[in-house]
Amino acid sequence: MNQSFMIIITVFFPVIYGAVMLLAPCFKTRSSLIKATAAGLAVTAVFAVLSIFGGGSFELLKLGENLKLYFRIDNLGKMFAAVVSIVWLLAGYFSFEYMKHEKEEKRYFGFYVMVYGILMALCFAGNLVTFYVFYELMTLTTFPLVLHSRTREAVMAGLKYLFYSLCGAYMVLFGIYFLNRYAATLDFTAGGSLDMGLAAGNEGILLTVAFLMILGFGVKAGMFPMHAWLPTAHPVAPAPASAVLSGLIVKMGVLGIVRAIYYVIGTDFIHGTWVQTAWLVLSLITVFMGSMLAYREKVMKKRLAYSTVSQASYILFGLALLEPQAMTGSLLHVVFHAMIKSCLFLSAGAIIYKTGKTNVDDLTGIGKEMPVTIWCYTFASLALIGIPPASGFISKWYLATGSLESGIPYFSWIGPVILLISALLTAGYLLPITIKGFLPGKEYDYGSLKKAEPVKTMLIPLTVLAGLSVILGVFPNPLTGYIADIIGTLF
Amino acid sequence: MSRKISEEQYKKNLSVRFRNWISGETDPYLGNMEILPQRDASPDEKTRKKHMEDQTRVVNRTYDVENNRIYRFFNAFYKKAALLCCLVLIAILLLTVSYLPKTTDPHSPGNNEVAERYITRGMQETGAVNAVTGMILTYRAFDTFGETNVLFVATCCVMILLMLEEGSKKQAEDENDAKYEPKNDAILQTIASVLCPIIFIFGIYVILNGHLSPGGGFSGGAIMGAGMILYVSAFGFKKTQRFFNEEVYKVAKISALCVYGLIGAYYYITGANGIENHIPLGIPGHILSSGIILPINIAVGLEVACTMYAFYALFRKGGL
Amino acid sequence: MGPNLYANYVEAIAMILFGIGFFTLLLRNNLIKKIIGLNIMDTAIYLFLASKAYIPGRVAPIIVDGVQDVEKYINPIPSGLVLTGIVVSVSVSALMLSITIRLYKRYHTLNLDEISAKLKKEGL
Amino acid sequence: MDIIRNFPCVSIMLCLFSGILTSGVKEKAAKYINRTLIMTVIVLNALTLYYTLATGSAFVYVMGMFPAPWGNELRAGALEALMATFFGVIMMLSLCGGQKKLFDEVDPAKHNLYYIMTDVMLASLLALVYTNDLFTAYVFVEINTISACGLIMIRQNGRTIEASVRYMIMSLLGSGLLLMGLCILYDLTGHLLMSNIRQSIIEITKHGLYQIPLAIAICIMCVGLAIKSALFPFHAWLPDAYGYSTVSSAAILSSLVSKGYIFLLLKIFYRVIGFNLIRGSHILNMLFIFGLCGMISGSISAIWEKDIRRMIAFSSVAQIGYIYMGFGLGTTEGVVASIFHILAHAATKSLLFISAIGLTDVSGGSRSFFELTGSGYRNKIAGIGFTVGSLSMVGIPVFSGFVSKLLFAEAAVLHPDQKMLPTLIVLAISTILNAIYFMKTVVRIYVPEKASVVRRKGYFSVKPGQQKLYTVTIICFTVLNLFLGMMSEPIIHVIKMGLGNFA
Repeated sequence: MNQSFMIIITVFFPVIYGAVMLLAPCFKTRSSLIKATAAGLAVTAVFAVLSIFGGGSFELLKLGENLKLYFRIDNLGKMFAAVVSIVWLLAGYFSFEYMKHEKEEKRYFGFYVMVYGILMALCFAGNLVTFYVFYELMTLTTFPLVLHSRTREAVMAGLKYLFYSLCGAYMVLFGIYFLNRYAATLDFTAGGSLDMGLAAGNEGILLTVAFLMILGFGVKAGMFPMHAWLPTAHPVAPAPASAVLSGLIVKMGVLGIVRAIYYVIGTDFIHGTWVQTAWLVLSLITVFMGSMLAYREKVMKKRLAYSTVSQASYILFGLALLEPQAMTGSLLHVVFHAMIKSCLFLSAGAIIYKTGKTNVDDLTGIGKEMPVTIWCYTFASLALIGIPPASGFISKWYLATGSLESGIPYFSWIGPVILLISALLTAGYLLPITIKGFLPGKEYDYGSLKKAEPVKTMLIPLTVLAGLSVILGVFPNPLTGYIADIIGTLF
Repeated sequence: MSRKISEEQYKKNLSVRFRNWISGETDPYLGNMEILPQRDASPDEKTRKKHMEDQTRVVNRTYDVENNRIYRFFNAFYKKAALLCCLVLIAILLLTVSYLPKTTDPHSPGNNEVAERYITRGMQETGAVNAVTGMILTYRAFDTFGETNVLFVATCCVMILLMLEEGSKKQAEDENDAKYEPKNDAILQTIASVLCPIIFIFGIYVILNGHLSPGGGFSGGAIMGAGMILYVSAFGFKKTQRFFNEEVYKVAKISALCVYGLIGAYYYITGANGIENHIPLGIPGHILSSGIILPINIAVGLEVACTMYAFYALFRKGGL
Repeated sequence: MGPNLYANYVEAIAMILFGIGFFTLLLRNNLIKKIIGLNIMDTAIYLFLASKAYIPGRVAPIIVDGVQDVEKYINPIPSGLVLTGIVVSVSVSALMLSITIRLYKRYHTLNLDEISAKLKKEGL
Repeated sequence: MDIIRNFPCVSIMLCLFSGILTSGVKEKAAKYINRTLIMTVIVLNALTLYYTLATGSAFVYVMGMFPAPWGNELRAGALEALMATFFGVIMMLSLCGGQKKLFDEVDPAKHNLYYIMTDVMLASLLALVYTNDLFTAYVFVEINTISACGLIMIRQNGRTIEASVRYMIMSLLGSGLLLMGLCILYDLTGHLLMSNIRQSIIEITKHGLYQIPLAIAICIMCVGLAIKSALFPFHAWLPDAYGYSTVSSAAILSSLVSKGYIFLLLKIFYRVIGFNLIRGSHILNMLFIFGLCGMISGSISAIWEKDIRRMIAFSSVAQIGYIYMGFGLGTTEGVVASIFHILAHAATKSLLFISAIGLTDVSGGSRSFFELTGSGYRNKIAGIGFTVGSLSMVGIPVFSGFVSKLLFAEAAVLHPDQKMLPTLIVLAISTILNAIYFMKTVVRIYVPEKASVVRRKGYFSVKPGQQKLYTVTIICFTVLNLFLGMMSEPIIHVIKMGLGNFA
């Protein structure tokens, strides 16, 4: 059927388009390059929308018996695809201006278009093998984005990113080998497809496998102990790249965990086992540690990176509770955090682009120089802290109530406490920039003040993202409803 | 009470390391995955010379076989271990032998229907009185063709190694002959002039009677090769090249091998497809008999003779 | 040890020779000795085969005056294998010798370790 | 249709013939003969593959007038035909890719000798693949050894000659052991053809005779072939031989020669001894352990290696370890995985060698790792080729290496007893190690070099259009890799079918 064929177009058109952009000798002038990129992104977005509304499934080819590349669109995939498309397009639009002060834009944009298709493939993946294949490809294609400015630090950071991801990927692969034997099918079926007849007697192995997969995907989601690539990779990458890195690539790790645990292994299997406990412990540690480190950090993008580490673990915590309320909270937080964090990174990028200041302490009075940017930043940070009615509040509310209802001993109340503390810390490390920025104090001489507001190309994405992050909080009901019927199939 | 510790001590201590690791400060790939920046300025004369000296000193210390203790220890150890291995090998093989079937036993598995057929019906099927020749040239003809090719390939390899260009060939020959070979030695030449014809005739006889009596292409060819070597070492290359130079060698070798190959191919394909082949077997015991064996023997003999002589010539002066 | 060690003493000797040849080929540094070891090894195998074929009272498989009786002749196969093997080992030893000549002309030694040492000194 | 039955024999004879004829002609003619020969061989064997797939069974070809116990035989099944075709393709591509280098490095008077070596090498490989007779196998193993030695030392500097003498010594030990083993086997069974040996081995095992000599004969043959195919403890000769010979030789050696021996070992397991008997003996465990050690040690020495071609050579030690590990699992899945890995590794490793030579050429001919900085820009096509090869070696999806790793892991997971965990763990470790040294190199060749350094060292850059043959070769290899990576299903099917016909 045609709309299922649309999936393949959505996935492979941008990949081929990007490859052509990379290899083709044309695009001498910058404008032609921008036009080409914009066209590619736009067309892909159209395809994406078509296939989201089309639904359906498509089997590409078989690697071995019951190892096939297979795409299927379900509600979860649709949600992720929508989020990815929005943020990706906005960040791309932002980078049209931002990349002016970087070299080799051609390579950047080529890979940028490519990765879009691969993320689509990840959202639409129909079984674990497909997901793994495109997960690896995502690592490889985002690698050039990270080490874009090929200074020594950038290359080292890129290698670090590469090897952390590869280690994670091999843990996942290890798991896939076993699931291929013990699961009835690797296709994503809500509620898990573990063959209990085979699994009987091998619970030990299978629990280890589940834990390995959590760890492996957790590498991308920046879960302790494999989080260290985030704060290294973000400061060196160009701002739009780091925006999508922590906005979306991290979410792909989350998507992987959801797929593996909720759709293949099954929640009942690890409910109340040591795996769940370990998972809860790790995620809570990460939440707390991330906020602490962010609070201590002085370089702005690093600070944001640490905050990503902690926020992503909110999501993981919610997933680890294996409980509908918390799951709702997590999925909400996926959406919100994607918007918010990319907005924050983009504003950081705007600041760097205009003033070249990277350190937090230099930002006194920045609010006077570029008010719109800082207002967007402020709204986003309020949303992230979870001040009602901004969006972060909703998701955290769901998380807290979920964990209280889950009735897991200790964690049911330790969780909310840590979330609260971390929220306070979030306020502590995000707001000072706003405060210092707008109220620089007496000794700030207004004489040297000059307007440094960036051009519209940068402002529009910022405002849109900031607006979304607030509005989604004010009118959350459609989203919650949508998520509710995703959850309904799972529990 | 706490005392102040110095910076690097502080850097070393465990908690700091842990904190760095947590915050991803330390880079596990730093140091072993370096992308070293290229050295731009070339080092000046003195330092380079110094480097060279160090290089040579290190190399000498490492590789002088006498005084390098590690090297000698390793050598001794290696030798003993390997000796042990070989003794174990011998022991195992003896154990094997002790369990093998008795040698002189007529009913050992070796003497089965295969050998029986070779002996009882070999003469009718191959036309060869000599069952061994019959076997290796008709029943197992493919092996033997391969074996001839082994000789051929070996000659080519020796050519790769020792073949010299024309100019250097000349002087190499001169100095070699001057050093190692007697020039116009009267005794040698007399003996050779008597012996060579006999050797040649004997070789030809062995080749032609391959299917009737012990011998065959390989042994006869070897004999003829020996005769040619004797001739060369008596009369030198100039005289030899009058009747056997590189062109003759090439033609002889290629034609011999091609004849063999063609006969072989014809034989295999006809045999496999059940086409009866038109090479008459003749009456066993006559000189012109036994189908393909006689021509193959001649070809092989020619090839082997050429190869033997080629080995000698290549070793001695790097060319024919 | 099995029952037939005494009966198979020729094979036993062949095996010992094989071991010796193996040892020499593996361990001697001197290339010429290595080649000698190679030949000892091959010869041991020929001895093994030949002794396998031998049965007292039987003669070489060359049909004399038309008697084609299994009881009269020995098994021709091992002899054929020995023929083939001899040719192979001849060519291989010729090849080894030529390599040895090349190495000697270049490094003026037959000791393989010294050759490697000199090579490393050349840093080639 | 039945004329196709002649093709294996015809292709072998053609190779030997053209080898003989080549010794009489000049270099150009030699090249043309060689190319046409290989093309013909590919076509013939592809037809044979088609025929065997159509009939769905293997056929026996009597070499001469006398059937099984008396005369020589060839035997062609789906697997043999696949292997033969693949060997032909790889040899063709390797020769094309290394041709320019050959002209630079080899004295033109000896080119026709080089082509003789390749022709005869192809003949011996085909014979090893197709033969149904152990002694024929021995003879062609010797041909293979000698011609491989010739391929190594065709480029004449001290290193290659020393390497070739070491290679000769090791492989002579190996073939001595092989010959001794098959003599013992002959003494026990009285046959030289594989199928007959199989029959009488079944007999004697039924009566429980000669168990010790049988086991020892098997061990000796395995050790011999393992030595010849550079299994872990015997790989000392390999880095020099692969690292310093001219590039086509290196590609051919690493991807074909050792594979031929491994395939012969496979045939001995299946067609001579019987795989059940082998599984009973402990030889497989030995191979398994050595394979694992090889996987680790090869990768580690590759990481510390600073010379890129020696690095690739060490990595093929690791890959051969993979193959033996798959045999050692002792299950059909393991063997299938190993055979697929033979194909995948052949395709990948020759690609790596050939693209590496392109990279070193634009780096002032220096093979040291640090000089390669930015060479991926100076010679784009070689850079792409090397990247593809490395990704496939690391086992990134859609490249051939991924499929074979997947198959290995599947085999390990399906394995009944305790070999599962070590296999998976070592597989993971060596994959990570591969990733380290290959990714390191890839990043290195794409880190830009200072213009001043480029000018001082006199590096030049090469357009893909300049070396058409080279470019085409790399593209073909890349396509081959992607094909093996994505369309692996039919190939695996053919392999399984061929194994089924083996017994």
